[in-house]
Amino acid sequence: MTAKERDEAKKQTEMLAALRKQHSDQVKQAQALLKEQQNVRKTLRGAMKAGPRTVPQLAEATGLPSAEVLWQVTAMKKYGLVIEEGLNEDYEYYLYALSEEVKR
Amino acid sequence: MKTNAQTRAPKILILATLSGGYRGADAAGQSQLEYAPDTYILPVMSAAMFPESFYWRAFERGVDGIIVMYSGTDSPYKGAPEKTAEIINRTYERMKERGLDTQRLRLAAICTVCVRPFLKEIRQMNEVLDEIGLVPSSLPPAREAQAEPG
Amino acid sequence: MPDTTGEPVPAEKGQVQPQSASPDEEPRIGVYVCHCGDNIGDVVDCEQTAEALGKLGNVVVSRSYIFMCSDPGQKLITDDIKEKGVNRVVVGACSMFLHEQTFRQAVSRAGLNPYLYYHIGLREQDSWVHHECPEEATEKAIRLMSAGVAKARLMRPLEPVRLEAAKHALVIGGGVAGLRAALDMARRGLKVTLVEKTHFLGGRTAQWEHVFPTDEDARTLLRGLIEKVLAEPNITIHTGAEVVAAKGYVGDFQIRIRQQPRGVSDDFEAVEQAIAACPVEVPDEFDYGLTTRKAIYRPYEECTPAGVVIDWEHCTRCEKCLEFSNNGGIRLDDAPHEFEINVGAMVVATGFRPYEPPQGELGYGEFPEVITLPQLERILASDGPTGGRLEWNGHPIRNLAMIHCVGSRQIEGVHKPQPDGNVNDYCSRVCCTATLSAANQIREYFPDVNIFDVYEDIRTYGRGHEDYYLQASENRITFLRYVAEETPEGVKAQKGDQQPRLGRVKDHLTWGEEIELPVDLVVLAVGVMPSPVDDLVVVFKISPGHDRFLLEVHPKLRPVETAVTGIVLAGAAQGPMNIQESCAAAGAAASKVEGLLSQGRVELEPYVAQVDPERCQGTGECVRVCPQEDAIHLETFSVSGREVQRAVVTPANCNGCGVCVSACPNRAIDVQGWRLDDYEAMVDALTAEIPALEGVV
Amino acid sequence: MSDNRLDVDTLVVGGGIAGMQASLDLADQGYQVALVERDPSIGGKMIGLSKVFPTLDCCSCITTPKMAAVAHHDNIPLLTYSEVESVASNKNGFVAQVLRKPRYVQEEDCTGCRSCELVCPIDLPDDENEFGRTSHRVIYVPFTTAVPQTALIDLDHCIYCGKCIKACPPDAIDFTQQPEHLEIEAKTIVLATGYEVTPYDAKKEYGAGKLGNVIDALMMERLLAPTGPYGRVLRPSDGKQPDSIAYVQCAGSRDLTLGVSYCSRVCCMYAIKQAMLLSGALPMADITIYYMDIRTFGKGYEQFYQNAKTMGIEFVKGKVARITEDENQNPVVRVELIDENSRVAERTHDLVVLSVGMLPGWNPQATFGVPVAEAGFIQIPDCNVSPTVTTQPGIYATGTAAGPMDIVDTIMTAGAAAAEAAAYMQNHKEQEPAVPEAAPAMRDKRSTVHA
Repeated sequence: MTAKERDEAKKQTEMLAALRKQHSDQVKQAQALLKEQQNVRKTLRGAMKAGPRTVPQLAEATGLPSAEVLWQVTAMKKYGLVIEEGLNEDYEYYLYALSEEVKR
Repeated sequence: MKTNAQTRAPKILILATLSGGYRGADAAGQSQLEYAPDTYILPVMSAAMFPESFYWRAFERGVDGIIVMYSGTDSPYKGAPEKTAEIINRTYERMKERGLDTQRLRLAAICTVCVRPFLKEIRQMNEVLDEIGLVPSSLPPAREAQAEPG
Repeated sequence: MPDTTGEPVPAEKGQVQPQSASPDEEPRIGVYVCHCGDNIGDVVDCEQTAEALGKLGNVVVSRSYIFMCSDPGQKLITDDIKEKGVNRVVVGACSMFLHEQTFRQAVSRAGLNPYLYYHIGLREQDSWVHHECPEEATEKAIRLMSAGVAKARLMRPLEPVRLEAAKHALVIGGGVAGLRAALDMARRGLKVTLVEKTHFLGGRTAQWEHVFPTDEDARTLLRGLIEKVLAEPNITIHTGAEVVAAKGYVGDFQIRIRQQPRGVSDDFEAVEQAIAACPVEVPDEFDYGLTTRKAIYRPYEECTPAGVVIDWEHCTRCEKCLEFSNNGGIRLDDAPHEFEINVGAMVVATGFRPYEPPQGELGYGEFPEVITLPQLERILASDGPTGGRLEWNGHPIRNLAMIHCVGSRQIEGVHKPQPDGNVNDYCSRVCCTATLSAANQIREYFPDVNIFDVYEDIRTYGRGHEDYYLQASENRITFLRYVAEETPEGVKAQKGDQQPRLGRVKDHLTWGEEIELPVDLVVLAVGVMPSPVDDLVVVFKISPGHDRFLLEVHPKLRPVETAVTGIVLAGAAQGPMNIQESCAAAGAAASKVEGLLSQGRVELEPYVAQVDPERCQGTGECVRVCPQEDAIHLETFSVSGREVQRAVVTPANCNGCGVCVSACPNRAIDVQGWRLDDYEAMVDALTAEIPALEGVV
Repeated sequence: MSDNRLDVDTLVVGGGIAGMQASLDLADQGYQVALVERDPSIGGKMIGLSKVFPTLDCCSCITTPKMAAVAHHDNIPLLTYSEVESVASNKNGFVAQVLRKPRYVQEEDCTGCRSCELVCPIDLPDDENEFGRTSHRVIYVPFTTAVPQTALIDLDHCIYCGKCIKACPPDAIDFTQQPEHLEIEAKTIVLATGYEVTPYDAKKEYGAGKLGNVIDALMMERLLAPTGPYGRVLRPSDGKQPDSIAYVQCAGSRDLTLGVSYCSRVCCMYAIKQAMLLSGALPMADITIYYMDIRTFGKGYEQFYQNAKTMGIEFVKGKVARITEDENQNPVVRVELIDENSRVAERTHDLVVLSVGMLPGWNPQATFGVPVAEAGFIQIPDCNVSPTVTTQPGIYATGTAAGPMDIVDTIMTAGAAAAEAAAYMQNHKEQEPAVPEAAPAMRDKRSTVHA
């Protein structure tokens, strides 16, 4: 890192800190949301460790409402963290599994 | 069919219409979905311009599989999709006559957001190539193929 | 037959000058690999790719750069064109749909023909889909771009097909749609010629009394529109005129028009005496046959043009009218005359005719008490056969039934087909609201009349239309609903009855009760059928659809254009439409014509078929397979004293579908910009043992 | 644009199919058109649809070329994520004040690569494009086919972690971006402000939006689209693949309890289309449409309806009085069956789709001085002959701003509005004769009638 780059990086960090301070209430809320999301995701990842699961199975394992589970799984799938693995044996629900990326 | 050609990597040529398959391929890209890199996509206005000889020639040059991703009923060109299908069917006949597996050539209607069908076509062609091997280095003589009307 | 010894294809107006087989200049190719930040660069080794491509023949510059689309990136290209003599450019970057235009514009700025540019989508089709195998992705990038280089070697400068366009449009049909389209185009500054087959303007609207959803008087509405049209100096109107022949293409159509004489001069004064003297009586089509008229007539008071006219089909040349004709006010020996005009584009607004039920359908033609909705409108009209009184055959009407969907939504096997074997399986769109509007009007003026409305679905879909339905319900109009499989059973007279009965309606609103209605008038809400335009279909090579209405290119995206560039549709010629929809369609049609003609020239994409005259043997295969009308034909040329046939493309009519390319046994035809040679060269590059790959992958 | 002023011929407000088509129709005639769109991308409601009736063309396939044509047209300056705040008249026409909302990403530099989106740590419900059924990040490109392909930041949910700044290859992120004001001078204005659908929670009898498996038809469009949230049709309460799907027609139209007396024109056709697509996607599923009148009045529409009947889609004439749910969140539809002597029945389905109606998207009265008529759609005084002409000279209305209509009718009115605007500008040119060069000498200032 050149001196100039270091300088830039420092300026950037300061700018971000200033913005966080300026919008502190809203940043607090967003951080709380992030934290909650991380917790939910951790729980879901845990529930999927043993293998592919349906939404109702995940809801039962995590205690989360099934609609919430579907939303989280859909979001995780969109960003490549979860993959869909076909239908369950009743042909009613799709199975979701952690992607290779997450397993690594 | 497995010959010394096996040492090279397989090559799949994809002719994809600008109003259909080519955009479908872009959509797969935007979703960052992985597929086999042995696929070479060329944009075409309409696949009806390619005569049988084009396909035969491509196989001779060492293309192992060809997927024509046309626009089917979504085609902006009246009469072109039917013509494409007609040519492909005739090419199948010629392939059979010469002992080249017809699974090497596929015609598929792919729309601008047909990501899944797009990936499926590629996966299937790779499976076919895994099974039947690469195109042999010397094909039966292509006497008519050079100047035959399409 | 042009004698062209050696130079067989004449460069006529609207034809592409054939380019020489190989461009004189040596290709000097510039290759540019974009990192797209990390998007391509993280997976594809862009430097190696650029380096490998630099080794290919004809490549004079090969670079990679973090953002080719940025200003500094584009400047690299334009500088190389100016300073290094680069004359072909290949860029590997994001999707062609994002930045192909950007780079074409850049090379254009540097003075290079924009078609000497080729774009390869390395991001969407390589790096983003092969994260897991960067080496293969790099090889793929090199191969794809070497294919681009192979194509670049063969690229030729292209020019858009430029056609001179006459700033003059033809409108066929003088109903509301035609009038509206003419008015719009004239106001935009185009010269407009309007031809109307009958001798009067206004079309079907003139025959109506009361129009929804505004409850305006149709005649007033029409007068307003015609006044505006007449006030436009750009518009020339020919009544009694029709198109008999047409040739040419967008920008330059030659149209032959035949005009029937009126037989009566404008200043002829003894009109009423002449009409009275005429012994011929024929059904008056203006009153839908409810009354008769003479062979010298005018359809209605205040019509435009105002003069009377002779109905040549029925005139017996008895010359009784000539008695009143001073100084040749009436000329029975007038002949039709023909003339030609040159227009850039045209609007087909030929309108509709009401469905005519066959004898016996629901009693029509058997009982005089069974009439159609357009006939009812004439009865309700103040200038109609009863002067606006609701009476028929001298009897006031007390009980009236209106039946929807007659001649619409027909089912094969149930309804009698049209002469062409088809049934009208479409909805006629306008009849529901028109029927309810008439019903409410009757309720208002003749409150004692009982009205039964017999329907399958009420389709008062438009803005303000549902109000007619609501009002009808409030007006105590009795609704009876039938289902398609159980259409009301005809009208019959019972013994001793003075009046017919509408027999057996299984009403699904009252628990499937079967009802017989004693009524003294049955009104059939007949559907809409296109005006007969078989002649125009042949002359213009446009097509009707399965429903016999004229067919648009694409019902969603290009709803007013036909398959022939420069011919557009307006109004009910295309499908059932009410006045409002016809006027909107006319505006859309006018807009399309204005887009084509207002610049005085038409520019079309250069991607059209092109014949290599050296290779063409005149087999005519291309002509046989071409799906477009008049896009390619054979012409006789004299080559070194010998007469030969050669294919000639009319670029204005070619859409570049390439069907001819695969059909030609001599490889003598190609689509410019997308030639078969290009693709073969690209396949060769994709499969070649390219030296460029050595030491790279 | 650098001096925050733009001089054009026409200002088009709204970048849906109506606004895009009107812009193209005018730009193709050589007019300069500023297209102002409130959302971050053009495409409007249409780009979110799955397929279009009656051709069943893939909607993206026919919308994206229009979007690209608009974006690349030399005569169309495109201003997305911008709103017209006020308009004044002057002697040349109109002066509009336009607010360009900050994206916090430089539009000129962003390449749409989504590197920022992939590193952003927070997921938010994608309410704008997917009805909240899936997520986007705090920084995101609106959708795959968005035009322009530019990211934006939802600053209300940002924690300023700076990950996007580090990830952005072209350095396009700018947290300091401020709203900009742009003045647009135009001779004419075309209003293409579109529609909204009946609010999800409007009908108390239909669960007021609280039932997990009662969705509206626009949401179903997304479920049916290949780019949709699940990539397939699943019901939102638990991801079950539905076996029984019902449509409730006129859920927001022809309903005086909601103050909506009119028919929304498109619902019959979209319901039939969706039913057909569903029977393709879920061949085993039962599909029912509860209706009062089927209104398939457009070209080819009736035939489409008849095809649907032969495909086995069940059409039930009946009025749906109420929707509740059972203990498994299966919707229960209480319906008065008109064809069965008005017997009242209760039927349970896996998923119910409300065929919601169209409401005006925006009231232009305050900003443009263009009055609205009944139901809030723009008033068109001479609607039969001049269906796009508002009460304000030089201002035209197209598409669903002037009443419910489908895509075909929208494209028609877009062309008509363009023709009106063009004629107006031609006739308000200073000192320019309306007679074209080629016109023969006129005997008087009237059209010539050869009778």
